[in-house]
Amino acid sequence: MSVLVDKETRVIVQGITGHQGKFHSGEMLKFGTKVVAGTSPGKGGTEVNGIPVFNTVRETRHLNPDATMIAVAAPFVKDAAFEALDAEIPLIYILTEHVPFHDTMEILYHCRRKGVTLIGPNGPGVTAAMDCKIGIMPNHIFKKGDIAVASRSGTLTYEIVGALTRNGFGQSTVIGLGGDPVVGLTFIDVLKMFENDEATNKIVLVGEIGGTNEERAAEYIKSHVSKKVVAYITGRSAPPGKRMGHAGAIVEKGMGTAESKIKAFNHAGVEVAEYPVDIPSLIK
Amino acid sequence: MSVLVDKETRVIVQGITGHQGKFHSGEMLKFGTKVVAGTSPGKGGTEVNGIPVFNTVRETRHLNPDATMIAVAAPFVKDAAFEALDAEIPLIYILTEHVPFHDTMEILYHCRRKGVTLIGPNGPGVTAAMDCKIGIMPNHIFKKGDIAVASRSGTLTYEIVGALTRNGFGQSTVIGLGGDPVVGLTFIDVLKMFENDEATNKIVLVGEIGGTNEERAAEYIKSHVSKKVVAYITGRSAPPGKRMGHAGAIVEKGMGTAESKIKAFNHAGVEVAEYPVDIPSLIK
Amino acid sequence: MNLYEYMGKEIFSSFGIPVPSGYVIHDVADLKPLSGSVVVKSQVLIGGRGKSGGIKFASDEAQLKEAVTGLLGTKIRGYTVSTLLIEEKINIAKEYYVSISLNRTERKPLIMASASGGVEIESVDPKEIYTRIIDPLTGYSDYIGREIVSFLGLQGEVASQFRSLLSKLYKVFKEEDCELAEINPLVLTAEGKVLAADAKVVIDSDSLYRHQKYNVTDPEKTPLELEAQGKGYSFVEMDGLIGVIANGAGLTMATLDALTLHKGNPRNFLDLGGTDSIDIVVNAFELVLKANPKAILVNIFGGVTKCDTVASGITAAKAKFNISRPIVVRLSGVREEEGREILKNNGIQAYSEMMPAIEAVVKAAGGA
Amino acid sequence: MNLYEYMGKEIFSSFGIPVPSGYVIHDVADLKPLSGSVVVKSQVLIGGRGKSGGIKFASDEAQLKEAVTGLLGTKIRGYTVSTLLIEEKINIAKEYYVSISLNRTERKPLIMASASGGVEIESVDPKEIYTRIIDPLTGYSDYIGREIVSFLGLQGEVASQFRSLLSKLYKVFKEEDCELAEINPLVLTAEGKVLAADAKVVIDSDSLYRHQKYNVTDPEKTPLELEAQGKGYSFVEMDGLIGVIANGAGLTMATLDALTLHKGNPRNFLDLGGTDSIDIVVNAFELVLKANPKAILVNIFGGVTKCDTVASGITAAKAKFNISRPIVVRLSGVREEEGREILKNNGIQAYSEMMPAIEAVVKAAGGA
Repeated sequence: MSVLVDKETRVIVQGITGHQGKFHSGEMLKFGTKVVAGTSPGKGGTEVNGIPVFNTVRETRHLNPDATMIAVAAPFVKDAAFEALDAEIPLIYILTEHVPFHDTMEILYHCRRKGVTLIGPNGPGVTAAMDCKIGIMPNHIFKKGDIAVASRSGTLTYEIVGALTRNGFGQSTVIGLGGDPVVGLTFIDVLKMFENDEATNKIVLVGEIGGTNEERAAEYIKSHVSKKVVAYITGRSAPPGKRMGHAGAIVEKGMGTAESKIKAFNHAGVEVAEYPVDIPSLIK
Repeated sequence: MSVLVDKETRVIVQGITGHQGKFHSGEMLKFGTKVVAGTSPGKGGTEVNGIPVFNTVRETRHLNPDATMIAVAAPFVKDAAFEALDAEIPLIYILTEHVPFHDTMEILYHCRRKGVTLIGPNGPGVTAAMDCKIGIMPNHIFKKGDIAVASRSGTLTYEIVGALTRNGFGQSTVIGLGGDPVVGLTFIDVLKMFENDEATNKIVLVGEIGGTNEERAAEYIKSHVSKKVVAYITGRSAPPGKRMGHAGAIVEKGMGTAESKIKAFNHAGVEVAEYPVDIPSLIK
Repeated sequence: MNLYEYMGKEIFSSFGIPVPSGYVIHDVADLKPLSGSVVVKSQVLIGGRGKSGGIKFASDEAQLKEAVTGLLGTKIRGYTVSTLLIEEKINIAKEYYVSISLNRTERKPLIMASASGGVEIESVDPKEIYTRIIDPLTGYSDYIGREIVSFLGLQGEVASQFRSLLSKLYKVFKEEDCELAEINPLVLTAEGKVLAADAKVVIDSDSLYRHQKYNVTDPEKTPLELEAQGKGYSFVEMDGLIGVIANGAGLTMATLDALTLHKGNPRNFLDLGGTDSIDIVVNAFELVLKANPKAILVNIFGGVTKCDTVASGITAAKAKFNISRPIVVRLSGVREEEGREILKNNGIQAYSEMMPAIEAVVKAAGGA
Repeated sequence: MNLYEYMGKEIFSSFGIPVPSGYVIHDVADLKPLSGSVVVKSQVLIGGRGKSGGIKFASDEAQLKEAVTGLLGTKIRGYTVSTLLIEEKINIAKEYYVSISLNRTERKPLIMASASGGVEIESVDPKEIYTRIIDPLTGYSDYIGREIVSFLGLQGEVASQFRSLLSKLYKVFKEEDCELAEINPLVLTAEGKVLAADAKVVIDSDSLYRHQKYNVTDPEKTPLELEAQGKGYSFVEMDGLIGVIANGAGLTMATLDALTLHKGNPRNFLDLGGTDSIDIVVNAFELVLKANPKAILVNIFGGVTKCDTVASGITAAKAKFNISRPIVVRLSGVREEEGREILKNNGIQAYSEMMPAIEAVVKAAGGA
């Protein structure tokens, strides 16, 4: 069993007829993901990449979805998430960027009370190599193995996973947490899962400036994580007060600097790579 | 261990300086309940019945309350309940009558998501004879024993508990669910507790017209309750469409009749008493 | 509290739900000049108004005057018509049904919709009705509207109007503390407009402190019930012979049930409530006496309401109203002995058990 | 998005939060006749406005005119004053601090209050600050206000005004999608009135689609950053020599970090985003060229953004802008070979690993 998703996970795509929904549902099928349905209001009865399209999530219930990928525009994300919650889908991944954080807060705490896992918004999703991919990570970079990766960024994750794969280090689960100031999963949430996951032996965390997620993770690792953890932190050179692409990647009033995070990890005995490509040599 | 409350339960009273708060906190003390604090905005630093009064629930935290009795006026109940929720008090009993049910719905589902038990509104509370009483039941009617009682009404509960006591049948726990259309606990909720409670051997349910709580309980008893259950249903003579005192006690469009409830209990093998005083002879 | 159609429509309109244009009159002198065909609707709180002749149409001034004078002051199923709603006649293309109500079993709001509008929803095949329990914490969200328009087979502009209306109806339900917010029929006009052609709104009476604009007398209540309500008692008139005063809704109902099973039918339900006061007992007697029962049963289980207070109230009432008809009293619980003593000194013997008191009062009223 | 004080106060006022009466001018001709002492406040989005002379007082027409002409058009810490808020002078009895903000660690709103207002909250002893994380689903409720007035030692009418204001401030925070809604100082006047004497409101830029009334140019952004923002790029100007174009915020930051560690300081941050388009690449080059770097590094990990598209964009840009300065390219991932082929045909050699590309561009820019 992997973390969160596996070979049997049945996935639907909300907003499957949009640009992102169409493209990535096709890529997920190629990866081997069981994409059982898509939704798009008013387009019920059609097909996308051979996947049946329904008007509402309720109409997909007979297909027993375990997870949904929400790929609708930002103003409609909250409604789509509530629709998924109402249909009791246990895992919600939000691909969409630029979701107002007040909406995300509401979604997150409604997910919490219903025991639903929220991934994202504004992240690349989750992949259990080579069994299931929900999200937008490139298919070709993965190799099955025992390293779990969690990251706050997208492309940088691919860079690091690619480097791991090229150096012979396969992955158990790769999770992109998302680049927003409020996202569903924290590093601590995923560390818990990785620590309990039999398929995982080592852990890579990819953090960035902004917030105190990494500092908290470092504290948690000290007392709760027995597996080897290495990290990479990006944003050392970022000027304070500037948002570096991600809404969440900003140093404010001296809070959330790369130095603080690197120091915290070092205190917790977690080696921090200087360059992304150094991760394979640290993890071995 | 009894259900919900016991000798060790530390209780606070929100609205302790009001008429109800003053009187019933005194009665609870006499019963032996550990009333550790009361609250009343602007009256912090005073005392009621020797119980220290604080301005806010937060200020009572050092006393580690396990339960609160809310005795404020209906318009302020929601705020008081949210205050108790925020302070993470695991049991909230609302004494107050006439709370708008939209407020109760909100309170109830916020309690649910935080794992907090809600009793009431508009009910007499809960008593674990002779260990702890939270609420307004008369002190003198109880006797310790193995019969659990759950009821939708107040005085009628006392009538039945009194009859049990006089006939030598002691009680483990007595719970008043409350007379409103939306209350915190259903008969099914308490049946689960009673079935798992080692101190309880037999169960008395006191239902009334309105809603389908009793019918659902009857279904549940068939498959989930091994202990002996007897019942009394009031409202056989109530004219349809009329609210009989309790906001929840009304037969609407043929729904919620006493006949339907008695029939359901009989189908589940639960004997239904004709008169409240018949309960002791049925339970033996 | 049931609201009149016109009040419901005023609320709908203030939340942006489209309703036919119209106005309310209490007198034929209030009529405004006619600008097209109208419908004249009696404002009564009972169903089947149309079948009972409470709704008329008019397309000229003479017809309108005739309709208004023909309706004002008449009785519909016993209720006098004192208010009329004069509304533009709309061109109905299709009638739908929508409602949001409290579902007591789930303790959550329930939304219902059907393409079979204009008839009682109970008569519609359940398969033709969309139903969904709404999570009160997430509330209504547009996906519910999308499910409904999908269920009803609506598309395009009409579907948008429906979704917008449904979202507003939920706001009405929540913000106005409704037990029920129903539109039947919800009309699609020939011009493609979606309109609330009727409004049935029931407000939770416990919430009235925050909605003081409503003040509707329940037409189902008798004058004595209204008087009792004004004095703060839970009181229901019934058609038997035995007046009942008890404390607590459950015990009072149980008392009525026991009387009925003993063929001593009760004249009323009266719950003293949880206040310990002599006056409350005296005023309760005044109400019950107005119902003119053959005998009166007082059934008290003393707790907050103490037995001696009730006993003092009984003797005070007996003196004040010079009561000669039989009064049977049962006292149990807090200060029972003191109460019994007070009554004994005034020539009333109080039972301590309920059943003997029931039997005694039935006998005293001349029953079985 | 940071709002000007006057905008924040307009929002406050629309939610019923009392603010001093006042008006906004852009020109001395907009001045209204004086009816009492006023304060003239420069509308700039930077702190320390008072200390920098951006706030003046006036009690007659001559002083007012002098203050206005003295402020309009001047620069405060580099930012030109083009807007003034003219406000009644209030009689300050006491200054407080209140704010509601997003706490990123808890991912919930945080409310703060202090009796030490009028100074930077960071300078106040934490023991003097009330703080509470708010559950976003229950939201603000009056008990929080009661805790705050209890903490601040307020009573009676002033406490009521505070509680009412706090509840409205939470509404502002939630309904206006704020990252921060801060009142510092919150003033208690000598007359016993509670007023928001300043307003610092930061709106989540991602929510602007539902708050189209706001349109504030971030004064901290350079002209080139504003141009990039208008074109939809995440772009930050820096003071190095090497232009950077990469895809993904994380990879772009990592690229800057790697350059810095190699003593080849970056000139900018530019994230191509996740759209696969030649034009986006060409326009990115246009922006970077305006920053006039010594060399340009393109670092691509191909996924949704494909390597061959980027390669075509690079060659198109090279031709269009006639670029002669060194361009170093790293391509990896989807359609890497095709991309390398396209570049090779245009005389550019693409690396497949990041570190050699970093070294090459640092060298090309004349660095270490």
